Amino acid sequence: MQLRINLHSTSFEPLVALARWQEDQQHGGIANSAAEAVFVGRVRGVAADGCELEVLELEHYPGMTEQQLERLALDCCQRHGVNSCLVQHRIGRVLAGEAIVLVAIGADRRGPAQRCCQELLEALKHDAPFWKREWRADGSSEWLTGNTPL
Amino acid sequence: MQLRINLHSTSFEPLVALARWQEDQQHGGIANSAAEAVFVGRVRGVAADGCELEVLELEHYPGMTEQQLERLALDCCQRHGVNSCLVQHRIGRVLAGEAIVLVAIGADRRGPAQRCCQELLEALKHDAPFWKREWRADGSSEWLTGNTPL
Amino acid sequence: MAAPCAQEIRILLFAGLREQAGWAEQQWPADPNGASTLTPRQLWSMLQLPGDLDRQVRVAINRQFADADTPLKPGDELGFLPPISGG
Amino acid sequence: MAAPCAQEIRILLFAGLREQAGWAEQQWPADPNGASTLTPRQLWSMLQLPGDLDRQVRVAINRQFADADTPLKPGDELGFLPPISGG
Repeated sequence: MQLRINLHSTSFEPLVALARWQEDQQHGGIANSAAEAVFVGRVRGVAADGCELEVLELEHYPGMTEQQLERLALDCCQRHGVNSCLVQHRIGRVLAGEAIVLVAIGADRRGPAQRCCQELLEALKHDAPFWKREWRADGSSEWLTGNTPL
Repeated sequence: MQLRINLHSTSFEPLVALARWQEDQQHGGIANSAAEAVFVGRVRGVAADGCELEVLELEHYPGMTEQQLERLALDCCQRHGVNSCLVQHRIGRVLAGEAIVLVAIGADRRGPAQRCCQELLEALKHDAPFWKREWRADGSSEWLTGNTPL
Repeated sequence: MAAPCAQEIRILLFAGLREQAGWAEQQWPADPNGASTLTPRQLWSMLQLPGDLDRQVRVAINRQFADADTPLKPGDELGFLPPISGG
Repeated sequence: MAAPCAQEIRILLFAGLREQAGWAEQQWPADPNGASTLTPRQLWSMLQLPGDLDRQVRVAINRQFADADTPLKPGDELGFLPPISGG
């Protein structure tokens, strides 16, 4: 199973990360999977209370966040029997419109690819130590205490 | 709702198609969606009977296939209330490893994006007129009469 | 003035069905007065097409899926579609 | 020979919890003989941390989620994690 997990403290471009992942696998002699499911999450321009959002601050637990992402990814990928898993996650100050998270799963069939991608996204939203703080245009801020609904 | 559907008679690179779609939307003043779900399907190197596959031939019904893809996409996107939908599908002779289908859905939330992407993929697999014929290395061929299991 | 083939029904076959039947397209004369209606099911029988229409084939009239018992009109395009396998 | 701080328990707070408590990290002396065991729940009380441990906070020991009643060992890293919102 091919696994790559990265935390980015500056903005990353999901399509560039995907292209690099694909290239690196091909250089390693690994063919593209027959089915690939991808999810990209970006920062909304609107805060939870409806105000304009300037910046989303993403705090993490250095050391644990990386380990926990790897545990969650390995567990999910093993359960679904997939071939490859790429997770890219932002930390730090993220501007509206920028990508926060990318999950890409390669598998032999579309079912496992799609299910694994969905489940891993939920797992990392609920079980990886990240905390979001919304900074509004007026300089005020608030820590979020939960995820957006599905 | 932003909708783009294309049939390609020669190979297309899913990441390039996605990048172009994203660029064209941005030029049109349309921001990236907060949630994007993508699926890429590629030709397996193995035929349904386990033999090595050389080429997958994809026949379609010119005129109806395009119309039907548009109907399926509009229906699915409307049901899930998503923002954008890109469908790219190969026709003609597709080599093992090449992309057959790309579906990319942009929405405000991950649930609608993921569900719409999955449902539209199933819809076009079952209700868009495409027919696959597997050409094996020994020159023999066979029309498939169904889809691979989920 | 009607188009040249508006008095006919254009019949299309695809994929394995086309190869089994040995032809891809035919024009079938339609009754211009609509006095006698013709259905896809009747044409399927008259053309002696292979296989089970109800279990294996889907009917499209003017590029939309339709019931095999829908009355056809002059100028209609009728497609007989074997099992689909896209995506 | 133990590492310099192996006789202590390192306690970490995050995000809103860190700001409410007014500190991010503390070292707590541990019993080197392990004669008296200390749990995250006991430390939560002794440090007078704000909020409801069971309902609002998850405990991590050495960067793995753990039960609040797990006995701590000298050198352990203990994290109190407020509600997570990643992805």
